Amino acid sequence: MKLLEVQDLSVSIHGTEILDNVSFNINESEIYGIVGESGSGKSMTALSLMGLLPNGSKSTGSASLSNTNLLKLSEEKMCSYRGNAIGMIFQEPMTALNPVQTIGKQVAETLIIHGQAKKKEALEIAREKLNRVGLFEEQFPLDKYPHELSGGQRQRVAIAMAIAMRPKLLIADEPTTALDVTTQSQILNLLKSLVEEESMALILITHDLAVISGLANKVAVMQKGKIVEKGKTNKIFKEMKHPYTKQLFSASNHVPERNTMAEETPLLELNHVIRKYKLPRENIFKAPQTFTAVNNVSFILKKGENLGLVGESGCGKSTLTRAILGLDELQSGEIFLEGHHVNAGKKLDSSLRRKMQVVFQDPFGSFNPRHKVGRLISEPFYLIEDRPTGDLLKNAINQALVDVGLNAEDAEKYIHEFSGGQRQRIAIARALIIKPSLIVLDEAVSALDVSIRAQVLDLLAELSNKFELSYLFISHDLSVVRNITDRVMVMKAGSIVESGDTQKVFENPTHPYTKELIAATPRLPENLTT
Amino acid sequence: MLQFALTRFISLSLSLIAASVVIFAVIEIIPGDPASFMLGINAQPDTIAALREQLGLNGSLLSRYVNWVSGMLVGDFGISYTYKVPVSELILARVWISLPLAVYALAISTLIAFPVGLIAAAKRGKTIDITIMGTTQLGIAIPNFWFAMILVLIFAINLRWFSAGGFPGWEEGFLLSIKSLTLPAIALALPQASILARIMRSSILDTLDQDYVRTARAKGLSQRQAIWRHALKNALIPVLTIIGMQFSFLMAGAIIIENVFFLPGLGRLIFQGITQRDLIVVESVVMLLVFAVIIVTFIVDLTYAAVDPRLRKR
Amino acid sequence: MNFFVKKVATATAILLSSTIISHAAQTDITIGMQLEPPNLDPTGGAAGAIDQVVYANIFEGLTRYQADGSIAPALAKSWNISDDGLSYTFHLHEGVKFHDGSSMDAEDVKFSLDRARAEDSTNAQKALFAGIASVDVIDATTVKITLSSPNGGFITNMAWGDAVIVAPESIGNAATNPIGTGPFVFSNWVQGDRIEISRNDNYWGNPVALDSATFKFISDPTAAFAAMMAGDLDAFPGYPAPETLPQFAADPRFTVIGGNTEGETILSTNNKDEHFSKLKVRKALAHAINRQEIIDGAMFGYGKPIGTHFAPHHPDYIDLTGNSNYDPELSKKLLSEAGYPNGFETTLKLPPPSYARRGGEIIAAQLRAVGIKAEISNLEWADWLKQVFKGKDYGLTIVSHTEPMDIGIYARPTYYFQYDNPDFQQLMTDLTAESDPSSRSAMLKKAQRIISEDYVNGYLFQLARTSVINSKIKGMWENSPTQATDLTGVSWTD
Amino acid sequence: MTHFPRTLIFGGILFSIFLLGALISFVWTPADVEILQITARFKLPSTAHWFGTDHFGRDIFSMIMVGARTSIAVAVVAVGIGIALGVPLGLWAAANHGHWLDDFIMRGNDLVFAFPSLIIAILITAVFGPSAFNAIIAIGIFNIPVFARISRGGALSIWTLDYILSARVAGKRAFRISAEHILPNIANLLIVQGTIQFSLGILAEAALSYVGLGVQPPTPSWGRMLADSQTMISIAPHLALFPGFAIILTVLGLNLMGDGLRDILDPRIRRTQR
Repeated sequence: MKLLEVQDLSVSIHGTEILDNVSFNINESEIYGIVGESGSGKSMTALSLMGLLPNGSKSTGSASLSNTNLLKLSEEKMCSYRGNAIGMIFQEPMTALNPVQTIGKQVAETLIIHGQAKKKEALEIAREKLNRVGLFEEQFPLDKYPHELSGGQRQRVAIAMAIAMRPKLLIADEPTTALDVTTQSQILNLLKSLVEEESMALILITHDLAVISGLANKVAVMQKGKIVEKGKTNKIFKEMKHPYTKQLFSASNHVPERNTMAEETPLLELNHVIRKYKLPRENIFKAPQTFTAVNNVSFILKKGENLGLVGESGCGKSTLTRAILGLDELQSGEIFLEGHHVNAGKKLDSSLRRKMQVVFQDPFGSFNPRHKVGRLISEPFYLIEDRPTGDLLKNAINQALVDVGLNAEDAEKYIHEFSGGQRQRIAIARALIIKPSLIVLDEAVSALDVSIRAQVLDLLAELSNKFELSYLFISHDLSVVRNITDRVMVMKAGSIVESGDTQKVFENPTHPYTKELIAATPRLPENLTT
Repeated sequence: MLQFALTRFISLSLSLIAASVVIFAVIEIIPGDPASFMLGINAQPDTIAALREQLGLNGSLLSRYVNWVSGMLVGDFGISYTYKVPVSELILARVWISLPLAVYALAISTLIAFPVGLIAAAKRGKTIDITIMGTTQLGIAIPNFWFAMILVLIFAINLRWFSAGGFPGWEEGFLLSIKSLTLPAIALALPQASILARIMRSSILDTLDQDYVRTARAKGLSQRQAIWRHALKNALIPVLTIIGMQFSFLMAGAIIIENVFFLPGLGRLIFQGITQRDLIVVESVVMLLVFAVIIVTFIVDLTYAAVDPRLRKR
Repeated sequence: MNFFVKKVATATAILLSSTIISHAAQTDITIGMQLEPPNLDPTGGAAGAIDQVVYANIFEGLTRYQADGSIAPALAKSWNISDDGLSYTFHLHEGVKFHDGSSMDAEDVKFSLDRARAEDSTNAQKALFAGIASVDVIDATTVKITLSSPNGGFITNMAWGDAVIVAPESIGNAATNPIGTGPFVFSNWVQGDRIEISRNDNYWGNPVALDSATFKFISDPTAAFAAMMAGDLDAFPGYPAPETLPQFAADPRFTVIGGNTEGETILSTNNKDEHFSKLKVRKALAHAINRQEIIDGAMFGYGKPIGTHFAPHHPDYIDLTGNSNYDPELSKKLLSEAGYPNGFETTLKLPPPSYARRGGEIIAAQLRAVGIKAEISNLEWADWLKQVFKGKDYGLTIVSHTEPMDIGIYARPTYYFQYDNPDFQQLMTDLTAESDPSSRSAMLKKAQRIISEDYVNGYLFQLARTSVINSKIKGMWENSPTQATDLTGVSWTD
Repeated sequence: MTHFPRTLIFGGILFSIFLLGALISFVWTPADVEILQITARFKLPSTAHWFGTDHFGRDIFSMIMVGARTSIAVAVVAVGIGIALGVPLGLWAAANHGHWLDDFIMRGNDLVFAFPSLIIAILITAVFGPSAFNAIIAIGIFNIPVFARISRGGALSIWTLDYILSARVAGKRAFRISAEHILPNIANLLIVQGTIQFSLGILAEAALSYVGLGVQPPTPSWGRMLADSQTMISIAPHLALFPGFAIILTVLGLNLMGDGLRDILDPRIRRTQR
């Protein structure tokens, strides 16, 4: 039974084409995946179905829900469809709820708005719906406020709001992208069971092929505002007729080529490192409480080794990174780089300083937008005694840019002229320019689209071969860590719970947490990977 | 909530202490002797000395500071040098003009600003929005004393609808008193209303861009319902700050307006106190105003906590 | 403008017609005052505003000033002066009662005078009582005052507001609750706004016509204008915005009175200043000033030019303006002769009244024309007292000396303009001792000449006392021989 | 950057008129504002005196030109004080975020905000005497916390960015980071706020001069022109109207400029307008 029929949907915003003749059909009780990289138009497709396109948008074509063309509905009529016939949840659970309203009220509001129930009754139904999404009375009474819930719990509230009216269609726009893997799998399971039990259709929008593969009956692959391929998930994933689909797949599970050349000499050594924070005082009479972000961590990174550090958000991996870089003082323990003490707050010996560099996650926040690339990537030379000047400096900058696959002329450009992938290359060039032995990669590829990510990973592998670099690869993404590291450590709540050879850990996890993590990570079917 | 209030309260007390030191220090270095001012140009030195003694101007700095602060704690602000009555009496009499005037002006500005700001936000980019924004820019640019002059010229001198100023006293009847505060309140309220309307508009627009408003729209709320049920309460937070700041401004900043309309309010009391070197009045009233500002800030903070549950648990 | 005039005319017409109907005989009056008195004890402070409320209305002295400046008996119905001029015997009216019902007798006179001249007295005009050797009560209505040396002005001294008779029981509270013997009793003071007084039904003298009077304090000249125009006030003696007087004069609702004051407005000059210590420089200064322009520009025509420190309405006044006629060329010449061909820089420190502020701007411009650069700084009174009056840290200043017959200040070498002339000082000593009217007159004339020819200060004009009053009020003082708003003779015409 | 908002253009033109007038007044004015001509007072606008003459017979048009100089100079220096002291304070506080220094600076800021500004200005001039310099100080003091607050806020959000970490990895200290990385990136905010404070400075100068606490005569100032003329408003309204309009239009121009600058400079607003 056809529920939604989208025909030649085109959207432009202020004259810029966003969607180009998008057509697809969804049956009742079906999970339909839309997959694509950023800017492919997948979110715009969802918003045009909801009639929530930004100001200045124009849409043509049709989108018929049970034979009603949503695009032709008046705003007033559309209001009665939203939340009623179509529910929608968004990516960012942290900001998607009104901070000053209780969760009960927010769920009940859907019912009240659509005249389904009066206040008291609506709250009762809201209770049921919250129970339905796994937020039970004892822990989650109706008068909780959003800030008292975790991200995953908030996403459940958002789901409860969206399904309160038992819509025929639920649109989930990257519903789990902002969540940790274990939470992600719980939410995905919830969505799956809702589809089955409430007999509604789900449009699942994501960039993650693995998420789709485990869930969707059908899938549409989008690129630059167009659907390049669509059909049954199994079939699409098996055949991969369109080159873009193929490219996505290979990129998603890309294993860069590299040589393992770990020597026995330790490069970085951590001994019983403890890092504590003072929490803000609860009140002025209480002593501030401390939070132990890194609890007694010890490990050795050998020369030439790629070491992975995985863990979910809040596990302390960023704090550990900062401690290793000598940015924060330790409360106890020691860090040695090539046998020299890394002591925060004290001047790092310049010979030592040049041995360690860092690449951060955010390709947008990593560069001062007011400086030219040449100045940006030469920043690590600061405080180095024998720093090159004049032509030497110029050569070093050019060489670093060429090494990461950019042009020497790029040194004269500003950062906003580059794409996310290029920026990450520039970040690597900045790390590379003083020829360090260790580069700390803090979620260095997490913000990149899969195809770009594959390229950057290749570059990292190539550079590590060429310059005998060691990487400390910090990430929440297990699949990436698996493909690029020799050894891996799993961190939970400030402690390293398991470590060992990457292959071994992933195949035979011993710690329950590692097991849970690996199990929760959505994976592409083995047989599909090339 | 209680802890939050307590924490804020202690920081408030510290601010008050700091403020009292600053005020006392500034007043101390003002040149000019209250005694010689009071006795005029024919007075003899020994007369002045006698008066200084009588006024208690001869104590040490520290002892006078301590006397002043400890007196204030029990509501004793000292005796005015020139009026020779307790400062608290003076303040009490004046507060009943300054406070109603501030409240009146604030009421006018809020009553204008809220709907105007809402309309402008709801009609963002439309002609009415542009008109409102232009008008408010003009409102901000007009100096209130100039506006007051024009109001007096038109309504008191030409049309004679209002008296040119003065205050009959509450005992002469509520309506009469309110009427005499009307022109000053309007003069004070116009720029405030303009500022408030702009803040209101931008605050609503900011909240309209929030994810939770999009969520609300996805639930089926219309634009208007989304503003009313979700954006407004959140948008009120910055608006509240401004209202709080405006209130204190209106309490203290009305000096010029009080002069134009010869209202015997706190602002004029200070001004007069400064020119007559009735410093005990000046320091007490300034302290009181700072106190009022800090208290208002405190109340605004508590109101935040009431509006925003995230603050309550801290 | 036309629009405005028409509006006023219409409004006036409406007001007139309604007034005729509603007011048969108004018995209350609202009077505007620029300054609020700090307190209501005339014996404890210098503020002229105190006398403006209480003098002759609430408090009375042994003698009193009349509207024309002459001295009349008050609480003392008569007095005898001994031949040596040292002892004065005052005969008091009988049956005079203070407002609290207690009677006023010789003991109260003794108390008042002794209190004023006591060591710890805070009387601002203590000099008035300095010559008193003793005060003796003869009987309930007779007081004998003995002076240490003859003083021709003693009777006048006793007419000052600072010499009023108070009672020992009530003087302590006089600051806020003045109890005197006058025809009005104090009834209410809304601080910062107004003071109300009402008729004393037990007054010993002739009863007054008014039932009550309100003094309303409006410091801002614009506000004063608006309040008069809007009909909030019935009278504003010493109206502070002369520029608007033509408008009132043209309006039948109002009468403008241009009276005299005792205020010699002078460009006070620091005679010890490095430049102004030279007579030629002071003379140059005098000739650089165009008095008429100042009177027109600052006072809008109200004020009489003076050439010395003496009130023109006084019988002994001589016109010495010729000594300092406006002659910028002469002024420049004098300056070159004094060694300043290119002029010099000095300071012009101005107190708040508009005669000083506006006059200062004009004078600065006039001085610039002859090469003297006077840097203006506008000071509050308190600051002016400190810097100029006490500190003598100034070159020039403008101030109006409103005390009556105060030429004696030129005999004080430490006075703020620091004029030190032994001849003049001797003349003043002689004057005090002289009681023969014609000799006194000659001495006063001589004194006027000395200071005029010494160019001690720049003599500008006699401050006019312009009052705006409702046309139907009669009996207000035209002149201001002393600072007072004497309401004893005031009434409404219909 | 090619597209300038209309508010910026309109506001810029308005303000430029007065700025130009102020600049020209250094070399030329239609009449000398220090020469009084009592006989020619209260002249209505004419070809000889475009805006008429005041109560001393001075040419109002010339006075407004020179007055613009005063207003603009006072406001510029006052804003300069605010920036020169407030920005370093704010940056310093941000660099020490979490430390008691930050708290101390910010509480100090709050305290200054708690003082009634006009009254403090009056007190300051009571202490040091009225002059342009003291008016500048009085206005400047209240600009300090404004800029401290805004630069701290801006700096705090930049301190969390990764390029600051990179700079720290390179061994740069807080001072250098603030100067090299933070300051250029909060310049937008500062320019927008500076424009607004500038207009507030002009209003404040007018208010102070109006109560007689600004520049001293004979230097013309708009606020004093208003104060001098207000009693004459019913006999010669042009005396009060022209300086009033001058203040309104200058402030309006600056505020519109501020709005326009915000549109093109403030990335936060730019995002929301998209």
